[in-house]
Amino acid sequence: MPPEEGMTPIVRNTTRLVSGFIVVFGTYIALTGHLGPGGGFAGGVILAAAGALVVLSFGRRVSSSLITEPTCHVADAAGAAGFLALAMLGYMVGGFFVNFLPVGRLHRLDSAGIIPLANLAILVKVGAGLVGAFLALSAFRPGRRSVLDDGTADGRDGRREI
Amino acid sequence: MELLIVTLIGLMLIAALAAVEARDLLSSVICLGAAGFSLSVIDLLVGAPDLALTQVVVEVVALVLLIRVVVTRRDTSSSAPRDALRTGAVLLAGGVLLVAAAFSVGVFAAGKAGVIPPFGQPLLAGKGPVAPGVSKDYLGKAADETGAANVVTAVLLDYRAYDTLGEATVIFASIIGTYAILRHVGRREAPADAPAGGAKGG
Amino acid sequence: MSMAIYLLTFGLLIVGIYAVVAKKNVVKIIVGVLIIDYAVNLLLVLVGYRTGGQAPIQAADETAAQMATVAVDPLPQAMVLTSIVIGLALTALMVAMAIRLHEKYGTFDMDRIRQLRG
Amino acid sequence: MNALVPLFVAVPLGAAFVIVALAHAGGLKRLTGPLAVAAVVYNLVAAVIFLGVGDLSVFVGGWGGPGKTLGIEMVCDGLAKLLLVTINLVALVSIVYARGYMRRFTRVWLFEALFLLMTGAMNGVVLAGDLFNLFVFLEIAAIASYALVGFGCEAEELEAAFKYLVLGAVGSAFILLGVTVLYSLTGHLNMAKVAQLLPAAAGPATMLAAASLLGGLALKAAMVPFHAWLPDAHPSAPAPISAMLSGVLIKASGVYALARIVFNVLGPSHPYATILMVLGTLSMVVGVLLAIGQWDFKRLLAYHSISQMGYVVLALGAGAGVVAAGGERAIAALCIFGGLFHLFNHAAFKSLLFLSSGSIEQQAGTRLLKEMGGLSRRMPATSFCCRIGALSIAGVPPFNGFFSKLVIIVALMLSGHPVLAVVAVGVALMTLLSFVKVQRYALEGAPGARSAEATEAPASMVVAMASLAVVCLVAGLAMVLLRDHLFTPAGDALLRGFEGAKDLVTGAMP
Repeated sequence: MPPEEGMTPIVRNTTRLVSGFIVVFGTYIALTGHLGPGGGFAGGVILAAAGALVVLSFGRRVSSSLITEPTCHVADAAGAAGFLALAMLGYMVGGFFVNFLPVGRLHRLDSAGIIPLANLAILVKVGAGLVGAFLALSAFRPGRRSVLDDGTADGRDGRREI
Repeated sequence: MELLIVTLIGLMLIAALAAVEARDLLSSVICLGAAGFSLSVIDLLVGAPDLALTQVVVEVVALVLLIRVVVTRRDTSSSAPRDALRTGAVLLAGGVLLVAAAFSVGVFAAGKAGVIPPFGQPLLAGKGPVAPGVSKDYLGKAADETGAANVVTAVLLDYRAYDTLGEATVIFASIIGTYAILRHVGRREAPADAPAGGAKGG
Repeated sequence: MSMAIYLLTFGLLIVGIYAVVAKKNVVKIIVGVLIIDYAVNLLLVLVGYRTGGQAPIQAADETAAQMATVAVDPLPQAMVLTSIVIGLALTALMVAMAIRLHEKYGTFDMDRIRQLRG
Repeated sequence: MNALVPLFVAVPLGAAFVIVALAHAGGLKRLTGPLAVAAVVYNLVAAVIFLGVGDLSVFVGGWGGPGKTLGIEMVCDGLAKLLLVTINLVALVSIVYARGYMRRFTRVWLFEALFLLMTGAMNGVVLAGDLFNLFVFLEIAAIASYALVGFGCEAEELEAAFKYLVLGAVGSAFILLGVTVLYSLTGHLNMAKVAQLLPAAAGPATMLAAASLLGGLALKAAMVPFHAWLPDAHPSAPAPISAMLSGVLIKASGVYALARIVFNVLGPSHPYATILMVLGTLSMVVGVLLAIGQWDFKRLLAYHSISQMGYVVLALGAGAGVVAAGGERAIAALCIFGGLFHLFNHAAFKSLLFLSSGSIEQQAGTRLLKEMGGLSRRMPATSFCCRIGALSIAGVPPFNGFFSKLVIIVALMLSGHPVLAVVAVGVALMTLLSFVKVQRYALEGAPGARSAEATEAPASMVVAMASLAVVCLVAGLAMVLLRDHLFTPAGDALLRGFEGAKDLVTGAMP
């Protein structure tokens, strides 16, 4: 089934219902990484799974109005740069990656200083990055004929012209 | 408990063998998925819920990617190994590795120094010839020093956050690399006659 | 029994190496690389386990000292998390290359994919 | 100064992130190239300034200090500084060269981002004082290089990249296996701590760890018999990347890491010294024998990389052997000086040769020596630089390759390996022979089928090649000066072995 078209209405409606929950779940997993199992990476992959679900079930034509590759690139880079910026902000109080926020009280969402912020940055980075990679992979269409087809596959004379 | 883990690793081994030897690529990928999900169950059993969660979601995404590769593409290769020589060489090397591993885990000299501590008794438990390592400090101090209840997260994003920067960069590099690999046209046939410095392709 | 756990893990590693070296299908080679990844990750998480150990997450009614006597080693877990990410990164790149190779050569067979000189 | 050490990694990585964002920001797209150059210039300047500073040790995040090694340590000692200068010098030259060379490629910003990720990761590798951190940065550099090898997206390049990726991934897995075993034995990841605790845990598991680490790193360094990927991968990459891969990547993630692990973590004992010497000799001989029959210029250069890295590893192994036997420190120091000097020189002349091969490939449209010919008239500047590189690698005085090979051969004699010294001389002669062929077919003679209409390469490429040619000449003439200020501190860092490993952790030992 070509991904441009998307899938049946049943799949689409289910996706409509669950994709929001998946996004919320991914964000929750990331933001509570310092309290229990989870973290930015797992959350980001869950977000990416939601993205993949939308792309697969609605097809590229519809999903491209929601999310495009350039958006993913920029969000990906912004997440990574945000994480690095958190590390650089440590210079304010002593050095690279020094936790510059108060550690707070255990088991509270606002505890653990930069850890929740770092998880958030990684969530954005991994989620956007993987959705972007998935879009690129699913958008890929063979462009030219394969080497085997035009008979130049074997022998050294088939070297490409440079 | 140990029996359960042995069974699960055995299952992984069987799934891995099936994945390697399957005739059909789709079955191969699905068997790989079975191995990956078994791994996440093992993670859960040995007290690593973070890993179990991450392994499951990564497995799902990796399977989606791999299935998309194999499901629409015609495959014409036979399932026979490349040649007997390679197979023989790898089996020999594998045998050597297994013997080395047997020595290393102390099959021939149980309880002596210089072998990997027995399963369930890491240095952390304080029974080996060497003092418990750095993890004792992580467990004892993480709550006070970092404020994170989850010590794995404390290690990952505070004590060893620099590694995590590396980890984020790895995934960044691979995604950028994926874009680069998937460009239809790598280089133009004729040299572009754009002025120096301004020739950035779209 | 405890040695069998480690040896089976090494067995898994060998299965992966076998797939990478002796198989000629691009997808099988990818599968092999991922199996090697699993094996090393598994070994790493196993060496951190302590009998009867619990997850290194401090419960609300527990002090750090109490947890330190029962929890499993958190450091290998942090390492495995990084390693899983690296595995996913490799998978994405390998999948992209496999797609391109199939486009260029029309097959997943490494033997038929033309050998470079040398 | 301590605070500035992490910037060697942070600046290039940050620049790479910004480049990807800028590429989608309309008119700002033009800034990606200058930004990449600026980041590398910063690194090179900082690396040179750091040469004047003593050894530094930083615990990232402040999680270290007397008695505790909770965090990741970055160690900036003599060896790290030598590698930093080498990496960033070659990186600067390559990125300047790429300004001209990459014009024909599409989406150059992807190239620039990956290039910076690779450079920053190599800086991270040489600064790592922590085993797992070393592994992570090895992986970043490797993943960026896998993508860069396939950057041209042609069939052959993709196949070479895939092969490189698979073998590289297996090598990495073995490195991680070795790290795992060392961790299970010592409970630490800090290199100095592991080195300190390892003698008490000596046994079969240590051997397994050592074998996995040495095997994995030898694969990254393309030592024979782990070299299968290199002759495909290095020529397939765009020329500036070939220069980076052969010039510095196999050194930073292969030879450097091997030396660091053997000397500073495992300790230079006889088995490891022997393994290094066997790998080195095999690579030296097999590499040059395979190179002699090559007619593809870039592939010929790639085989010579294997051979020349063999010299480096052989010299380092001989040094380790002298230390293990309790021999004279001066002889060990000479062996290591020879190895490190050759490492630096190889970075200069092999990058130069790859860059000139790239400019010939671009201008004349061929990589086959037989189709070239008469290029010294058509492309005088490129040919001149290419000739200097060839004279350096062939070991002709007064260029740098002559001096480093001489030091290695003398050191081999003094350390009691006259046979290996003779082999090294023989390999040097075969190298010379092989490059006489290059001169004869590519630069001299009648214009070949492809070279008749070639014109000189763009200015940025010529400037890049000329600056490396100057380095080749100056490094040879200023050997004594460089030895005192660059190589002796680097050799000392290795020779301290684990006796002095506690110096690495400033005051952290009980």
